[in-house]
Amino acid sequence: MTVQIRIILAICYIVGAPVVIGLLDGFDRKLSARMQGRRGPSVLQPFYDLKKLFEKEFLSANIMQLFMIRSYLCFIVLSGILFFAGFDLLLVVFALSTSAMFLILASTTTHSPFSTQGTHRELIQIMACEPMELLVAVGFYLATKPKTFNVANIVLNSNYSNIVFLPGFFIGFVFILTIKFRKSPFDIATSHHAHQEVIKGVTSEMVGKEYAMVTLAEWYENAILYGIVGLFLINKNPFSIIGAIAVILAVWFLEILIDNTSARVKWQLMLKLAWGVTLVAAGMNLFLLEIIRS
Amino acid sequence: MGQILPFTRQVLKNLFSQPATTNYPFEPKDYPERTRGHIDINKDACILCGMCMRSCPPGAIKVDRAGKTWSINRFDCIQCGYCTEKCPKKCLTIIPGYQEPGPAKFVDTVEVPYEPPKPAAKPAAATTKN
Amino acid sequence: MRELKKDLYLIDKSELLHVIMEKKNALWRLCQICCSYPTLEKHFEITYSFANGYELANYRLIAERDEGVPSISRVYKSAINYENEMHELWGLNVENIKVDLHDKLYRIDVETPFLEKEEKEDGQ
Amino acid sequence: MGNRSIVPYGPQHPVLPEPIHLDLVLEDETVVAAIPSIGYIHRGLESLTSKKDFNEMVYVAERICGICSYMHGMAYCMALEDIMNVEVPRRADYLRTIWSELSRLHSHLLWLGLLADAFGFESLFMHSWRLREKILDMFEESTGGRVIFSVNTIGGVLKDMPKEMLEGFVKQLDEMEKEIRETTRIFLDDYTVKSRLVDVGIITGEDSIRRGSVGPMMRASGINVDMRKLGYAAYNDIDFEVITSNKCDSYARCEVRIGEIFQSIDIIRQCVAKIPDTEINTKVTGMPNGESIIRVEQPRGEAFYHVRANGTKFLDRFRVRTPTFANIPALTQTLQGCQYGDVPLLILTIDPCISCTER
Amino acid sequence: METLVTALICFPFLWAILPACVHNSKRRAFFVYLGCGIVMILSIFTAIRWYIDGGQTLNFRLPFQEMFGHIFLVGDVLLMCFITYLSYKYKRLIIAVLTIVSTVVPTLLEFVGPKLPNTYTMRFDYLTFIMVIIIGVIGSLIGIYAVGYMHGYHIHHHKELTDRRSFFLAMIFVFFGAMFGLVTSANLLSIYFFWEITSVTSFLLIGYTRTEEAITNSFKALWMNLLGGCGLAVAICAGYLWLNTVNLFDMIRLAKINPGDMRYLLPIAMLAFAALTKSAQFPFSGWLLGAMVAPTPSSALLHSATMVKAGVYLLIRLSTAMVDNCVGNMVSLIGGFTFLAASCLAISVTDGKKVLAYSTISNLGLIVACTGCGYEETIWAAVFLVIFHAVSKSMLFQCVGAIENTTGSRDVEDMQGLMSIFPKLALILMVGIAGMFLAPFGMLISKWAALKAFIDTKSVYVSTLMVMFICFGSATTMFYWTKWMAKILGASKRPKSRDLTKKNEYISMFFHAFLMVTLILGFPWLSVNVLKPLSREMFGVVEQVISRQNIIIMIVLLVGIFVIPLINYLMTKNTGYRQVLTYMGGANAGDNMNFVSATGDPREMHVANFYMEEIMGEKKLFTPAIMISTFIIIVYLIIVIGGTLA
Amino acid sequence: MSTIHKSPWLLHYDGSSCNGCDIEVLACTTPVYDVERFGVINTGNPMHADIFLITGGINSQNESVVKQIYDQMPEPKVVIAVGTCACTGGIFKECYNIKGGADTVIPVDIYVPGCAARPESIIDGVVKGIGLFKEKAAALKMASKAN
Ligand code: SF4
Ligand code: SF4
Ligand code: SF4
Ligand code: SF4
Ligand code: SF4
Ligand code: SF4
Ligand code: SF4
Ligand code: SF4
Repeated sequence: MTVQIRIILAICYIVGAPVVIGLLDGFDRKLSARMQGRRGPSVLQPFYDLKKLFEKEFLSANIMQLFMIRSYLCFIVLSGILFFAGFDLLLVVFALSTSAMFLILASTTTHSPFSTQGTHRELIQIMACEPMELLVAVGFYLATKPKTFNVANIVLNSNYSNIVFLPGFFIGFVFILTIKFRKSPFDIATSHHAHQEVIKGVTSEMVGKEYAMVTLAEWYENAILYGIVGLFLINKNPFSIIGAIAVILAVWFLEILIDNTSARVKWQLMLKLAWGVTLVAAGMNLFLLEIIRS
Repeated sequence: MGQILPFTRQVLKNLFSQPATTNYPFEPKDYPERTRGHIDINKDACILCGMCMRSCPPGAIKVDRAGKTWSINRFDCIQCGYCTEKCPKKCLTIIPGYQEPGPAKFVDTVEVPYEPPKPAAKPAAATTKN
Repeated sequence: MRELKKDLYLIDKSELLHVIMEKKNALWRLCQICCSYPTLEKHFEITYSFANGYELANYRLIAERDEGVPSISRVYKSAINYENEMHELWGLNVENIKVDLHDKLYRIDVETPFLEKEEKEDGQ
Repeated sequence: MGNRSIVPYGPQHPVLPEPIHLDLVLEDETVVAAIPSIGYIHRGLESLTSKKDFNEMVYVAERICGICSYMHGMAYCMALEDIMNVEVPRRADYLRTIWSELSRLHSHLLWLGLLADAFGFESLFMHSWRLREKILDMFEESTGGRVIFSVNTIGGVLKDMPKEMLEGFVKQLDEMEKEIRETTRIFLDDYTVKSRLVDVGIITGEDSIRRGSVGPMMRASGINVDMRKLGYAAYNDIDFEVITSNKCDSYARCEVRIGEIFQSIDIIRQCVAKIPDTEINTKVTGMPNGESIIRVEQPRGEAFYHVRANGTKFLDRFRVRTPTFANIPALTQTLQGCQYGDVPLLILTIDPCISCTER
Repeated sequence: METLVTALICFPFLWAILPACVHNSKRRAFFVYLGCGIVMILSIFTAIRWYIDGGQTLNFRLPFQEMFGHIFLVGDVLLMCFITYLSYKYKRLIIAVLTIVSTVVPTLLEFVGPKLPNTYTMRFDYLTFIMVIIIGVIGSLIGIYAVGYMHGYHIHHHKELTDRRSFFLAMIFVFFGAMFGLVTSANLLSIYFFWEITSVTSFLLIGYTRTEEAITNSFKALWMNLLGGCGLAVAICAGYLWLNTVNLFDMIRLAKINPGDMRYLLPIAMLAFAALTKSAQFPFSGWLLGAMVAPTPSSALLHSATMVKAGVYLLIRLSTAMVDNCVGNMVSLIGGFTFLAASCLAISVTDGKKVLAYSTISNLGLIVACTGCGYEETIWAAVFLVIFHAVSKSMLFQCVGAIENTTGSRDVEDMQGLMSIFPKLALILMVGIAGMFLAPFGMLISKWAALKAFIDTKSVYVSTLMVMFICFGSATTMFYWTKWMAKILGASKRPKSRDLTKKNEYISMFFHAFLMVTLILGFPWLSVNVLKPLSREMFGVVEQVISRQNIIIMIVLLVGIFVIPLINYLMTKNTGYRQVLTYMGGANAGDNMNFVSATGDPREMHVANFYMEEIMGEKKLFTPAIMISTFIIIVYLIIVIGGTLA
Repeated sequence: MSTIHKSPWLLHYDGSSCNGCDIEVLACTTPVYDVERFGVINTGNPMHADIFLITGGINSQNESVVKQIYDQMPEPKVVIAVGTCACTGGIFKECYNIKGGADTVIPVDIYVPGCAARPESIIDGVVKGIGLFKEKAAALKMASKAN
């Protein structure tokens, strides 16, 4: 893959991700509303919200928060670029967890009861998801020939969609996506719908542009996650992109459906389920794959 | 244990049927006839006895016998309808259509044409909201 | 219906704890404690209501303005709120409430608003 | 202080539409101690007796609480009718029963919705409230108000419901019953919901008596007490069984309330079938003099009215002990050792009515 | 070179006499500084000298080798007597049995056993090079720190304890000597001698305060380490009986050329077993945790530069003999399991030093797992981890010690808002923590390589299990570090107060921080110029472990993690904003720290971290972890011993 | 062009209402009324809110709470007093512990009368409140430029 292509892909990501994910979010809200028997807001609502947040007065309990959040955003974008420009998948996962740390630090600087409580839940969520994220990278490494973590090579070297080898990983990954997207039943740290005992969790103390940046960062992150979902489908045949988009949309719809049909569970159960599914689905798949590949 | 996602059916049904949302405020709402919206006065029948003023629980009504006005603070009225019960002339009614929200509280005043000793004179101009 | 008319017993302070213990041991539920300061009588009337199933029993204690009454909060925990309320709103002196909130139950500005009301009317 | 957190909870908190405050001591997310405090809505409305006459107090009583407002008004009127020895016409009794049960229906649906909101099931919340809107429409059609009705008066009720309206209601309720059954099934069967309700906030029957709890809170601990069995209004003519559960946890409380929803529908049906054709109120004259205690079963449990009149138009004492007030000690107990995420849920399982608690 | 190495080993032993004899604290401090300085310079000089000379593997014999041989022998026996005396005094007879068995048998064999060929006894290669630098630099920094720390320890905080600082400081020097000896020896007999010295010294350091707890814990350390010593002794015996060599490298070579033969594998397994005890892997983690009772410098010493490093050093040596065989599998599994279990356990503790202890165990677990796998990538990762771990752990211990001396508590919960009370200490702590686990810093780079290598491991079971261990272990590691960092950065409850930390403590800590940053920035250089030759030396092949592209990414991330926050900080520093109270549901009592409580009075708010006692608590996990790991070890040892006998 | 009028997030606080108005506020978010059509989100956090919906009157204990929540909301913001209680104290205004409507502690922009205020009323109030945002946002911009 040439440097030019990588640069173009990176720029596409920087510009395109917020637009696409914002729109998906808008449709998500519309769809959720319809599932609840309501009309719901305009599909452009997420953009209105974002713009408004940038325009609000900036108040804060601790100015340190702002630079942490900006760093969070920068790191997410950086990991996204690494992913979409086709670099090392494992490093993308590591970079993502580094960025998550900035979010955590940002939310604790204020020492507010709710954001700190939310932070700890966020940490638990990260702990619940991280094994699966790393395993996905492992899965792709094993599935491609020659073995590689490199996203570009994963795409260019595979004749089939990797999902053929990685069904367990796919199931596990979709499962933790519910946590990553902060959807019910695992919206324990920050909830987009319904009300939360920790108010707005990590974002409780983030006002105006801070909150907007976190939202934006979340969009960028979601783009990466959807990208990984797509990676399960994409192979060197360009038509597989259509399949990837279809699967991404299916996963998106599934997440909305789950969000609307379940109660928020407690973190103990979340941890148990997330790790359980990771162990069973991804673990079995990993074991079989190693047997096949060795 | 319990079932996994049993609500799915209902949710999907909602998704593919008309939402329950009314189109208010773009379409006006039809209120049932009994709706207790606001107090209306038939100023011609009022005798300025002040019964309504004395009975109103939050004290929303002011009756000024000398100035011959009957006034109501609509931001005070709780639409209980007690005044309509108490009014000896049954000139107060409670009808659908609520007081519109606004940036300031105000008092609606009605000049009552009632002349205590003599027969009623010409009704003065009255301002009633709604 | 018309429950008060048949089951109201007047007791005095020394009997109170005895009655309470009896009720507690028979697993009666404390329904309420009501304090009032009737305009005519000018003393506190403290009514303790207990229920067992559908039965109701009311015990009334009469106390003068500055007289204290014993707390039953050590027998019935739920009495804490009632007793604090009586103290805060009426200024009735309840001795030894298990959790004495010192007039911070409702945190109102007015002191003993209910008694004040009676006083004012006295003056008229 | 080690690894214990001490945090405030409320008074302003999105899962608590009503202000209540708790000091929580947490270990991780396990509640080690919870001290509730009230007073954010205290108005002191019992003292209004010195400013409003006993007739106006009907409207004050209704506004003790916007959810069971009807029953507050009714209980107050019943207390004065008791003092003044007024015989209420039978039709008024039936109408009161119908409105009471509709109130219970709307209150329980509302509660289900809020419960769903507390455990983060937004679409279930929306769905419950959508069902509830239909009950509110019935209220509006019959009384002119959605939450505050002002139809009670000492001596009866102010508005009648014509036959067609009553039958229309029954028909609507018949239709709704199926939908409600579908919805409540989710509360009882869904895995995620059960993970939040089962074995959370256990209080035994004896404890619930010791702590003086009332209503569904008590019945979910296996205690068979329902004030409607005292036979006020038209309940002495109605055939119904008290609903109880022995599980003692949040799930049981949910179960009891769901059972009561269907029971209410049934009671309304019976009332409509039996309602006699008489006057709807009697004229009341004179001043009240005497004392009365009235206990009625509100959606949240037994409300206790104690009214003392002295022969003037101003009452001596008007005392309301609301169900929530009685349930708070039990709440404090269930909060011990629960999870932080269960706090809003447990507050909700007593179906709190802070506004009437603090009056 | 021979002379230098000899000096390196002997000097600290001899210098130890000075602080032991001098009781004037000023003068003693001077001697310690001087000694540390000399050790540091000597070690660096030796290492650089060797590197400049071309970095060839040097095999040599010490001057006066015969004499040293006798010293070792006598030393062994003396140590044995000393330990036997102690075990008699404190009625712990099992220890006497262990020491007697493990000393007497090899000694006898030395006299009566076959005469062995007279080969080299010392070796200096890239691994030695790295170890010497780590011990020399980090160790002597700890020594410098110890002077200031022990002053504060006795003068301000623990007045009740007898002041045995002379002894303490002397022991530190003994430690250096033993470690230098250990990493340069090729002969198992001398390794055994130095090994026992570290065991005994650590025993003495742990028991320093002579409290009930200290004594119990020091004996725990002693018996576990002696058990390891037994392993070493068995290896020596095997050397005498079958292999006709007690040279470590010969043994490794023999095991490599006879892959299926359990007889050659047995000594390797025994050495690995010894190394596992020393590097505090489960089930032998108890001693390192118990070591926390000792004053901080000794914890720092045990955890970072010495003691535990002896174990992993040996394992790295052995790794080429453990590739894809059952010993390797045992070591990987124990390491991987320890990585996961210890990081879970670290979640549930509040004591700062204990968190560090668990994290040491956990990190060593990762290193051990890497060595057990024995691939090029894993060795690359293991050495990196050793380096980063030594620096950051030493820094962390020193910092926590300084915090404890200053604030009176080392509880993580009491570090709330440290950033605004003691910014300097907090900064050091942050750098140390970041060094332990953050992305572009050492740990994750190594984790990347380790993960890659584990996937490629031959045994499917081991590979799957190891990948799982690493994935879950990283998640739990993230959890306990991040929550600690978050605590430091939170708003402070207390006003700024006086920092009691001594200047020399700061010198040491800042130097560490500086080292850390240099290491990070210099890591590509390190990789090319030190680690590549190292793997050439061990594997004979040179392959790019980590691609150029990934190196670039890592550098980008690396620069990013410094630069992005800095730029952002500068950009946002002057943002206009309205200061508000933090959100407490409207219950703030006028400031950010208190809220209006249920009784209407202000009450101090406190938000504690999560410890998950019910899931990850020591009570819940420790015993099962011990049982599982014991089971793994026993199964594999049975396989090896059974294979040998069969 | 500011978009605040397209995404007004609201915060609801129950002063000392009887709950009648509260449940009507809640009812506004539910399917039949669905204020989310206007982009309204019922957030629980003053830091994120644009519209402060207050129901019920002010008493001595919630006075500081209301004030603090108001202060924690970033500009531009709109306060809507919902229900007769919040407008004037309503039926409770003679109670000893009621100081009056919401305007006794914070400036109120829109009064929504009614006991209980109907959802339609509340929607109207919110829509009117949204109308105020444009001016407020412009004024804020002017003020920040002036600095
Ligand atoms: S109620 Fe009758 S008597 Fe009283 S003022 Fe009115 S008209 Fe006169
Ligand atoms: S309806 Fe009630 S509040 Fe309104 S004016 Fe009449 S009596 Fe007064
Ligand atoms: S409206 Fe009725 S009660 Fe009021 S002053 Fe007029 S006549 Fe009298
Ligand atoms: S959780 Fe329910 S009651 Fe609370 S703010 Fe949200 S919608 Fe209102
Ligand atoms: S407890 Fe009931 S009345 Fe109170 S806020 Fe919640 S839903 Fe409303
Ligand atoms: S608890 Fe009180 S206020 Fe609430 S519904 Fe019941 S009676 Fe009404
Ligand atoms: S508990 Fe709350 S909602 Fe229920 S009646 Fe009382 S004040 Fe109203
Ligand atoms: S205005 Fe009426 S319904 Fe609203 S809170 Fe006040 S009394 Fe209740």
